[in-house]
Amino acid sequence: MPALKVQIGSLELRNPLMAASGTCGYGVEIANVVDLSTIGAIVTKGLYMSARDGAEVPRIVETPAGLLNAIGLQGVGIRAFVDKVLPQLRAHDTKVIVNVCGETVDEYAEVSRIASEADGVHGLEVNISCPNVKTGGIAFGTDPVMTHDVVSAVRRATRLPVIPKLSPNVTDITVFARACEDAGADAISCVNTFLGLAIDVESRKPRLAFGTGGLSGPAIRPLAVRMTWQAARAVKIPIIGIGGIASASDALEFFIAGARAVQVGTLNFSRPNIYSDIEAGLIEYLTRHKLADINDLVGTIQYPR
Amino acid sequence: MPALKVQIGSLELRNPLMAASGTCGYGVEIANVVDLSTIGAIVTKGLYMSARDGAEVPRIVETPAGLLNAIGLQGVGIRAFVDKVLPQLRAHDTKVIVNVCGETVDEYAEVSRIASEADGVHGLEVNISCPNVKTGGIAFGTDPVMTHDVVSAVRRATRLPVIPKLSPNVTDITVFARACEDAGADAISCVNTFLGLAIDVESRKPRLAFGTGGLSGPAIRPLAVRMTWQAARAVKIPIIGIGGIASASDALEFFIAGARAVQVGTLNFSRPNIYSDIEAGLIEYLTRHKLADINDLVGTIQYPR
Amino acid sequence: MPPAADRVCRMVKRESLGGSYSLLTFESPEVSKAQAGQFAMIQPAVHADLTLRRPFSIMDTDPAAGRFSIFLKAIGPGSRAVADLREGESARVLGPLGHGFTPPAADERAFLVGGGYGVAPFALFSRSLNRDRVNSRLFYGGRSAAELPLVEELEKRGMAVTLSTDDGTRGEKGRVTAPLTAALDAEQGKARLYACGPEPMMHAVARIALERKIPCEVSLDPWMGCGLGTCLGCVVKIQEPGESKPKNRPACTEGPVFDSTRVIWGRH
Amino acid sequence: MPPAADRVCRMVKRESLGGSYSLLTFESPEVSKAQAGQFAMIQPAVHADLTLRRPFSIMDTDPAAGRFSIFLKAIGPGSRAVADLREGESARVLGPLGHGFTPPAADERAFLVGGGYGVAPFALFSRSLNRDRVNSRLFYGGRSAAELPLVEELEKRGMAVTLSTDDGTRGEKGRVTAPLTAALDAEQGKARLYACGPEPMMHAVARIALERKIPCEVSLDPWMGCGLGTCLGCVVKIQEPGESKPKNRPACTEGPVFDSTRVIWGRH
Ligand SMILES: Cc1cc2nc3c(=O)[nH]c(=O)nc-3n(C[C@H](O)[C@H](O)[C@H](O)COP(=O)(O)OP(=O)(O)OC[C@H]3O[C@@H](n4cnc5c(N)ncnc54)[C@H](O)[C@@H]3O)c2cc1C
Ligand SMILES: Cc1cc2nc3c(=O)[nH]c(=O)nc-3n(C[C@H](O)[C@H](O)[C@H](O)COP(=O)(O)OP(=O)(O)OC[C@H]3O[C@@H](n4cnc5c(N)ncnc54)[C@H](O)[C@@H]3O)c2cc1C
Ligand SMILES: Cc1cc2nc3c(=O)[nH]c(=O)nc-3n(C[C@H](O)[C@H](O)[C@H](O)COP(=O)(O)O)c2cc1C
Ligand SMILES: Cc1cc2nc3c(=O)[nH]c(=O)nc-3n(C[C@H](O)[C@H](O)[C@H](O)COP(=O)(O)O)c2cc1C
Ligand code: FES
Ligand code: FES
Repeated sequence: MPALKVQIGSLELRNPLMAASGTCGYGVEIANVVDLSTIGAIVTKGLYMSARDGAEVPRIVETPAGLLNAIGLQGVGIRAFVDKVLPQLRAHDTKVIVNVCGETVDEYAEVSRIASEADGVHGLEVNISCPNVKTGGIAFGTDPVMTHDVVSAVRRATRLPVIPKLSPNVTDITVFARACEDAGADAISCVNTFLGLAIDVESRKPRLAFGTGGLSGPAIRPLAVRMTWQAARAVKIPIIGIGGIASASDALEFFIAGARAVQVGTLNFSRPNIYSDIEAGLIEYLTRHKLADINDLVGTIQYPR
Repeated sequence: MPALKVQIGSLELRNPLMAASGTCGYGVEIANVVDLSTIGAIVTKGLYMSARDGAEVPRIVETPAGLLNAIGLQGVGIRAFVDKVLPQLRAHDTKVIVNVCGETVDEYAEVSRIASEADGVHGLEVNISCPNVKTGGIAFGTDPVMTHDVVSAVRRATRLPVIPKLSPNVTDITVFARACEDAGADAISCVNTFLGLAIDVESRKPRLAFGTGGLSGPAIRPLAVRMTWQAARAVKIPIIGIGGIASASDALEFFIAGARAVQVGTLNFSRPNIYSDIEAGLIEYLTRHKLADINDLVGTIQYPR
Repeated sequence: MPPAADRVCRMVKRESLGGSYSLLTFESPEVSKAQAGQFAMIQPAVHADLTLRRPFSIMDTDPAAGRFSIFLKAIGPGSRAVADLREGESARVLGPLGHGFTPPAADERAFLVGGGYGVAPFALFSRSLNRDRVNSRLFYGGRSAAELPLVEELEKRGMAVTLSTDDGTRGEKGRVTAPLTAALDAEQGKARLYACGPEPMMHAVARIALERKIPCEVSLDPWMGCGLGTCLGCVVKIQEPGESKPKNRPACTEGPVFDSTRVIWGRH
Repeated sequence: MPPAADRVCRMVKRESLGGSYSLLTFESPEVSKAQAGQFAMIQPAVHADLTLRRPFSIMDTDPAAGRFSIFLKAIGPGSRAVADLREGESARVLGPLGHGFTPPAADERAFLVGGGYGVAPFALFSRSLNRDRVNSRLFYGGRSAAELPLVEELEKRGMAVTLSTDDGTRGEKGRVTAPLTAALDAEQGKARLYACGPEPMMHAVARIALERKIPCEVSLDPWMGCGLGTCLGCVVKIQEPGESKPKNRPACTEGPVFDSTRVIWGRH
């Protein structure tokens, strides 16, 4: 039986499969239909200091092989999460990573500090790449200096693994991957959604109330695999591959490109139980290719020179 | 009957529909199955000074709602095009735009000069955004200074409309749109393909012989519409919207976002006769919305503030 | 509420009700325990080239046989894909989901108001009402006779149905609210209202309930992406008594059925 | 070559040949004029969720009825989508495309070598050969009897067929090249070779032709995206007499049939 354990900084995951932020709520929402122990770690919906009501509807629209969303980071806020949600989550056998948001560098640090003091939080994913908020978010993730500032601040505020989540809306992802590594990140999540716009031609209004949104789903997979491959060659810390994963074969592309773990996002909405299918597919593949450990597959792409 | 004529610099097009570079050969290839007069203009496959044999196969692979390609700009070279191909094209009732390539700024200028002297070339699309060549291409299109240099050089070399074709693989497309406008461009093609990577998990090799490739097709449409919208607000010169157009409704999204004309690329492969369908759809829409002229629709998006 | 499950289920029976309407029956022990007003997220198991499933109300159930059925109006790709399922083919079914209707008190009379596919949950609701010997009547309205495809199915179930159409091609001519107010005027005892259908209709019924101080529940149908409370695409504006201002709440988990006085209308 | 056309055509007849093989007949006046070795690019007209069409050889034509048929092996999404067409449903058909086989001279004998779906074009080819009274024989090889699904169809057309299978479950045991070389040894007059099938088979036949200085044509099947010469996805390495080195040439327009001596093998 091939080994699926992977190490993300000081955090060990039973398997390299995570539920992506904003696509599994706080974990508890899906616990009655999904066995959370089939998921290596769940990443919470983005959390600020205070609760947010998010954007107006429509917030999600389908596009070819994809999903465009502008939720606007509706959430309960870090304190309510720690007090009300975390106790329920502790009952489940999975790791919990908090997706940290902020409108200022200080807010990122403060959210991180509170999350770190709580019992049952195992890592921090730093969301510097949300395209659907008016302040912060993607602004931090598309400027290497700001990226470095935010990640350094979070680094100082916690002992937990720090995992900045990169925006794909940049010319050269390796610049941002290095900025994160320099700032003391333990791993990198690659990637968040692509900034997109869909228009209702009858009303001539954007199909999303917010206007633009973030594109996710199978449509973006080739772009996310490319960025994972570039980032993995640029830094030594582990890369978590994200983007359009809908099958074990999709996940394998990311591992071969250099990802140490992967996250499933959009597919949680239509296939909440996809994790057991992917795990079975990984085991079948590793066995057939005589690989004893998923870690032996990471970054083994044979790229033509 | 609503008017579909549009003006791209000094170039007037019968309708705002063009066949995108690299997806209609030199026009003559499709002339026996498509009535070229249904297409406002055809843009040639990218042309260098000399003929090129292109990349090894596989050169194209399907991805969800998209196509990943690395042709490597196989082509006959500008002189053979002018001498052998152009005479055949002149027989057809459409406008011809040459997609200008170069490994150096001088080569761009020289190809432009030769194309401009030929009889039957109506415009130059400057390809500073091809992701599938080792030198030039995207390197020029992801650096605003180089972009300005190349476009200025082409500007000096021709009196024909100069239409730089932007790469979407950048953080802020408006920076490049302005660089083109400053350099004297008459219009902007928005956009070329997105850099992607697809991996064959059994061999662990990229599915394309070249390695990475350019992603096109419906999958990228929301990203291309967003960039068209951004570019149109940043400059005064006309924008030609490109990316995933597969229907009249798709084309309408680009016009409403701010495009003066559109190009169909990937869909030429599966739907070579899509132009008459799109034109019929545009006329139906304009009539129903009581618009006398397609130009009255351009940029009429009602974006929430 | 019965626990939800995510299963691949066989579609065993398909009846066309004319136009774009059809009745589909699926095998699912879990969903067959659904309560009136609950729904399921469904997509074909193969060639599901759409990113999201689509939500459909549970129209009726057969717990003994472990089956449930939906009343479907094909309006776009997602509903058409489900409608095009052939008997014996499978679909991914997630359900039962959401909060259903609150049963009326013993001394209350139930007035059900349905239109379009919104009439679906009342078939199942009428079963429990009959079981509890609650006196009920359904007011079923549509644009024309062709828009009342479920009448026979409902009457089969022994429901008392009052029909109305905007063009008078069947039942009373005019809006469904006319026969409803008339019946409410005639009503001596306590009444309770339940509405499911186009938003303008539900809003009108909510206003009537407010004027007459009658308790009223409405079943909203915002765009839904997951049915689990995770995508937050289905939020509706709800004013809770204690709270300072209305908040965005996921209709899939806190609804789709809401107390009409809590709903902020015209925002979805 | 007859002019190509891009049309929506009805699929009128579907015969399963067992396993993943089937015969499909389409209505298309244009393609019904195809010459042996030509092909068409096909995808279903609705729910074509694949970006590209797929190429299929014209197996046979009925110019009078304006119909043509293809012999299809379903191996992936694109071929399966075409194979799943129901009678009466429509497909987008672009064709006839490419350059077919060069007819042999009056004094030549035609040796056809086919395997897998590559045997398809020889059904149509044999018609013209019979018409021109050319003496011909088809060598049809496969891994096992199950891999020779077209035998009956071919014999129906009065073709002289020599069968062989790697496992000996039908015809001669071993590679198709064994009976071929035997026949060539026995042959007194002039011969001409035509091969279509798996590349190793075609390469082997090309070698035999080279040794014996027999003219030989092969029908290559690279990945094809458009069939028009525009995507340049289908290029094969061809060495033209005049030219200094082999060049990438689109197989869809300059082929799929090539003089075997011009083909640079093992590059596709
Ligand atoms: C709780 C609930 C119960 C429902 N019950 C039924 C039912 O019993 N029978 C029935 O026929 N329909 C029902 N619907 C509506 C049904 O889900 C939509 O008609 C269907 O999702 C439309 O998707 P489409 O792809 O066919 O159409 P699209 O082309 O996607 O959309 C057509 C229209 O429907 C709207 N729509 C699309 N997707 C959704 C969605 N996921 N949720 C809500 N609206 C959407 C779009 O905004 C658009 O206006 C219900 C919806 C909800 C929320
Ligand atoms: C000139 C020509 C004539 C052909 N004639 C026939 C025929 O008569 N009957 C028949 O059954 N098949 C024929 N084929 C092969 C047929 O086109 C492929 O089997 C089909 O395209 C596979 O697509 P898929 O989506 O089903 O499989 P995929 O899953 O896409 O691919 C399965 C395998 O087929 C290869 N392939 C995929 N697409 C193509 C393509 N467009 N062209 C070539 N190879 C491809 C892939 O590289 C892969 O190895 C012909 C191919 C060519 C080029
Ligand atoms: C509806 C929705 C909400 C999301 N919310 C968040 C979020 O709160 N924080 C975050 O970092 N990423 C968020 N994402 C991005 C996903 O975590 C993921 O990076 C992206 O969807 C790409 O993965 P996918 O293609 O598998 O969906 C969201 C995505 C979707 C579709
Ligand atoms: C096979 C292929 C070849 C292409 N070759 C060129 C080229 O030579 N020059 C160029 O500027 N763009 C080229 N492109 C990009 C297209 O012109 C177009 O910008 C892109 O495909 C996006 O449009 P689409 O989504 O409609 O295909 C090519 C695209 C494809 C798919
Ligand atoms: S449908 Fe996703 S949260 Fe309600
Ligand atoms: S298949 Fe497109 S060039 Fe040959």
